[in-house]
Amino acid sequence: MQVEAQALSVERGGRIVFSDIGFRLAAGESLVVTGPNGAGKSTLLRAIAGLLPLASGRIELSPAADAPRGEFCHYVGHADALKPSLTAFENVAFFAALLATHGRRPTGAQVDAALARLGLAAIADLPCAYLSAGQKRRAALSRLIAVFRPIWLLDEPLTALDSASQTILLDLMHAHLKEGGIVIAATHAPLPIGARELALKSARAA
Amino acid sequence: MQVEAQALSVERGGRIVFSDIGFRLAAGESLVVTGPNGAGKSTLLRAIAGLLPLASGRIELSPAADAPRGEFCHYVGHADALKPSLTAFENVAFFAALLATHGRRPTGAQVDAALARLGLAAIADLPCAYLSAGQKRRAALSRLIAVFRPIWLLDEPLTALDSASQTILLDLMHAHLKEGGIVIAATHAPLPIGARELALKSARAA
Amino acid sequence: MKETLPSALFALLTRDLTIGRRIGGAASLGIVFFLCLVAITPFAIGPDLALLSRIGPAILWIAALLATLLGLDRLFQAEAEDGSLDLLLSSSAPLELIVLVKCLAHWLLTGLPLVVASPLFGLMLGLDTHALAGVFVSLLVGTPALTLIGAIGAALTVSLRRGGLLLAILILPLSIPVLIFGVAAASRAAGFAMPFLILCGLALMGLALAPFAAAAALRHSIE
Amino acid sequence: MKETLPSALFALLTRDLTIGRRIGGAASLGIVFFLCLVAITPFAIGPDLALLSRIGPAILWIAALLATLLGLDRLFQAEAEDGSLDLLLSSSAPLELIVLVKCLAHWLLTGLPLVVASPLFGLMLGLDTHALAGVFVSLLVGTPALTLIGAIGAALTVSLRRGGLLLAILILPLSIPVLIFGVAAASRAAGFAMPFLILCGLALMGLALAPFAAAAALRHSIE
Amino acid sequence: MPNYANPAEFLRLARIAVPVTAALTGVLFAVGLYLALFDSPPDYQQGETVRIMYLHVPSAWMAMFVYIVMCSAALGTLVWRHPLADAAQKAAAPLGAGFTFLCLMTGSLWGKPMWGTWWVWDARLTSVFVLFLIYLGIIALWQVVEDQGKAARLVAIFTLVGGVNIPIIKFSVDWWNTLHQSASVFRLGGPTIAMSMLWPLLIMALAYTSLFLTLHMMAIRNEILRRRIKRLAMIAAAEGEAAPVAGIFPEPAE
Ligand code: HEM
Ligand SMILES: Nc1ncnc2c1ncn2[C@@H]1O[C@H](COP(=O)(O)OP(=O)(O)OP(=O)(O)O)[C@@H](O)[C@H]1O
Ligand SMILES: Nc1ncnc2c1ncn2[C@@H]1O[C@H](COP(=O)(O)OP(=O)(O)OP(=O)(O)O)[C@@H](O)[C@H]1O
Ligand SMILES: [Mg+2]
Ligand SMILES: [Mg+2]
Repeated sequence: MQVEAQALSVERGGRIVFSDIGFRLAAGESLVVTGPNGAGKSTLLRAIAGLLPLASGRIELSPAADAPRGEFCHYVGHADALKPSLTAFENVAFFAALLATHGRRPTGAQVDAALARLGLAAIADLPCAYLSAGQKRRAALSRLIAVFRPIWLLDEPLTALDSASQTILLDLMHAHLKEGGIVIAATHAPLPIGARELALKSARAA
Repeated sequence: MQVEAQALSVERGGRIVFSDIGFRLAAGESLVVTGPNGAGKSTLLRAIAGLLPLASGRIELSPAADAPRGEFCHYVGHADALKPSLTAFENVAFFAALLATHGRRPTGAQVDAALARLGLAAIADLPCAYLSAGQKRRAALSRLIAVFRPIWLLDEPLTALDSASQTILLDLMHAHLKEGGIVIAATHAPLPIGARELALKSARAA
Repeated sequence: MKETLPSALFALLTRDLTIGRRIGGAASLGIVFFLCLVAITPFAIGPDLALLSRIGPAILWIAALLATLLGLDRLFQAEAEDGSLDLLLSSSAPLELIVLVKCLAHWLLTGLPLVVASPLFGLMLGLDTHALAGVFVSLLVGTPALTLIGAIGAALTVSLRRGGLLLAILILPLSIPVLIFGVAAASRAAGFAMPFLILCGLALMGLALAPFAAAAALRHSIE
Repeated sequence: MKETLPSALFALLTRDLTIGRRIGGAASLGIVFFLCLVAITPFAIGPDLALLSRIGPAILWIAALLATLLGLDRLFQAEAEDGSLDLLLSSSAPLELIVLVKCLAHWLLTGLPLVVASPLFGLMLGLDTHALAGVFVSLLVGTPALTLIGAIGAALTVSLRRGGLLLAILILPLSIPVLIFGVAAASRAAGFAMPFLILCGLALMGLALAPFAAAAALRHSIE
Repeated sequence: MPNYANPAEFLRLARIAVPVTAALTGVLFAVGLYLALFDSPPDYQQGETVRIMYLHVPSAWMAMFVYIVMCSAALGTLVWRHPLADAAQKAAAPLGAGFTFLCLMTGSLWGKPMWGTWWVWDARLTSVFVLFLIYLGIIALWQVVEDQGKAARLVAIFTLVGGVNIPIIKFSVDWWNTLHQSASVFRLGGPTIAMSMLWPLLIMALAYTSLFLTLHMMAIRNEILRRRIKRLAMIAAAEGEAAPVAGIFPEPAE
């Protein structure tokens, strides 16, 4: 799997957020997107995931795939996408079934394993309304390993995590890269995954 | 202003989250609450703000005040309390008027100054739906200086802020402490405000 | 300490009105909704003008009741979800007054336009001048009562994720009396003065009780 | 790639039904809400049983329409607010089918219980056996159509913070034909077969068009 | 309302009281039903159908009485924060709904021969129906709010607000001239009903009351025990000994 972006620009609310952004990532490579608040980091990730239209430019995956781009990406944004009345297990199991591709439907045991990997085994059966901010975040992140997708798009992934969970997440990213996956992360905190850096300038200055 | 908490315990969802927590903060002192996800940091801050009932223990302000405790505290939680259809200025001006005490109603110029202090001058008239995560966070934080309240309760205040804004916020905290204010902050990242630390243990170990 | 009270409440009123106006002009939306309901009923009942004008006041009242309910479940829930409720509770303004101001804003945005437009819709249903006046006056007094009663339900269901239906169930039984006397006054079946006075009484009772009940419910459901 | 499609859709259906059940048993709440509306109407109109039984089918239909509408504005809005919509859009299941499944879940939770309970409420309004059967069958065919039409409005308003009233305004005009033929079939004013066939046609049309319209609206409102 | 001192005290009291009131209920029902069905005269206007009265009128009284009990329990919850008031409120709601349903059923059964219809929308009938809806709303609210302490306080507020309906039921026949009979027992100036009918009626009313007391105490006892089990399971979970018990708030982890 390889991602190539050429001359991307995105418009939001009638204003060009960034323009002429390009990068190419081969299997096992990662990219860290940095920049001040409002520079367009989240915008870029959403555009890559296919959740925002491009004003110009193109994003290509190779080997070329006929399915929409969203099917190759895991997008973990600012919102956790957890239903407060469902338990952590139910939430993750649902997304695992929804996001599964190529007939690889994750089993309950795989979902349990994903939750356990993020240290949520003991509270898997608690409604998400009862979870703390970091616990919710971890439940959202456990989607990453419950279903395999080659490209991870992570928006400020370390937010709300305690140091133990930060280590776990970094380990997961390393493992994903080693297996030939791709990680693109937006972050303010340093993210030691040996990634290339794409520094967005603030839109005002641009 | 001085805060004293004795033998606090709080119950949530039928379970004791923490018990027997106590501290005393004099004017100009600060406290950093740390601990793993789910240890009860946010719970403690909400309880101090008077937004959660105490299962036992007491919190006292001195000089003793007859007004409810909430009127002395600025609580900035995980949620930003911004209405997406209002501009940043309108949002902050509203809270300034709502939270004002002792007849010190902030003027529009004061609100503008607060926004400018957090680097939002240029986008003060943008609806909050159009702001990035960090810009929203900064708008929420500008309440702290738009209205004076002696006790600041900050839940993971550095989240989503870029490094320039983090510096600004730390400066603000230092200034507040120097003027005799009190800061209680829950955090995972180190917070260099020379504070005492209250480390909550995870509920399981307790 | 109290000098800031009026300005705090005024700020709240302005904010709620602004939000209401920005989000697709709730006022005009309310009227159009009302219109749709009024238009649907003759279709459902059949084009019998005598029957229509007989049950016209009732239709207008039911439409007003439902239009009031439709947006009400988010009155406090939206505040709770984005964290604003925490700040409303930390204000030095008494929660009862905050509830009252929020009700006022909601009524100005949805109730008042309905009241103003009701004579027009009455005409469409073939009401005579007397009945038109009756509907107008009874709605003017009755819709604030409906909003206030609804606020109790909105406060009770604030911490539930989807309170819409539960709200309706809690509220409809309580609003039946308002509806009965409102329609009675509007249609003058039993004279105007008597049911109208009772309607006023109910509205005053709502004004006196609802802010306290709703504020108590909000205080207890915060977590 | 497609082997996972049934399981993805089934997971969505189960999830929505579970949430509906957890949040206060939407099914039973729907019935109680229906009950409230049916009870309110005679009150507003007056205790005239002959009049009541004449307009009974219309009342039941209006109640069904409003009960369907009341929860519908959050159908996609709740998904958009918490970020779930992004993930629904990244699924390999076509968005049209996702919309259809969500509508099915909504109908099973609110529409179906109303249909099942309608004979009972018909009895309370003094309908005879023929009318009861007519109401039952016409609601069985008509309520899914109402849900599907409502879903278009829900999708259109998904990016607005409070779509409730706007949704109603977009939806009511579209649902007027359903209402007219539903009531006509139920009350047999113009015979049963003809209006019922048209109602079926409308329902099929809704089934064929609504998922595409709603999916297109959702794709455009995401940002 | 029985004297509920504290949970432990109540359980002890209930252990003695429940068998007594249960036996009393049986005796009262036996006597009351015999008097009502066989010993009392048929009405000169209504004939034998008047016997429905002995089921209908006490259930109507109980429907209102239970609501009043719930209002006092609600005050107990809100004002005195009495530990038992929550349980008393929760236990009474389904019973009240049951009595109200019985009143509605017997009323419509009686209505068919008397008024020629099962149901009319007159003020009394409707206000009882509204009472039924309020009971349902209370039960729904109990089910929807997960935190039981919070549920108790919210239900208490709603119960007190809904209390305005009780005077409306009681006086609706006086305020509006309706089809329904106006008060003939509990009225200013003494009962206007024949003594031969009054006695069986009063005994039946006592039987209903005693039935309510029995069921209410049993339901409160169940509620207390249920909470105890939950608390024990939670303590066990917090000590890390037991696996989370299904349906009970399990142990959150770090
Ligand atoms: C579903 C229909 C009915 C409902 C909901 C209903 C409700 C009530 C209620 C709430 C009371 C208690 C009133 C009080 O204590 O002041 C009552 C009493 C009574 N009802 Fe009904 N009722 C119904 C039908 C009937 C019918 C059909 C009859 C017979 C004609 C009837 C005869 C009576 C009588 C004789 C009393 C006793 C009044 C007194 O002595 O105080 N009811 N009913
Ligand atoms: N609304 C709630 N109802 C019941 N229990 C809750 C609720 N919110 C949090 N809890 C529980 O209370 C405990 C403490 O939560 P809290 O949010 O205070 O943790 P925290 O220390 O702030 O964690 P984080 O670092 O993840 O923000 C957790 O175990 C959580 O499961
Ligand atoms: N929904 C929206 N509609 C219109 N404009 C938007 C929207 N969301 C964000 N913007 C604008 O787009 C620009 C980039 O926003 P984005 O969220 O991508 O920033 P970011 O780099 O992620 O910042 P942060 O570090 O604060 O998360 C900002 O200037 C913002 O004002
Ligand atoms: Mg961002
Ligand atoms: Mg927290």
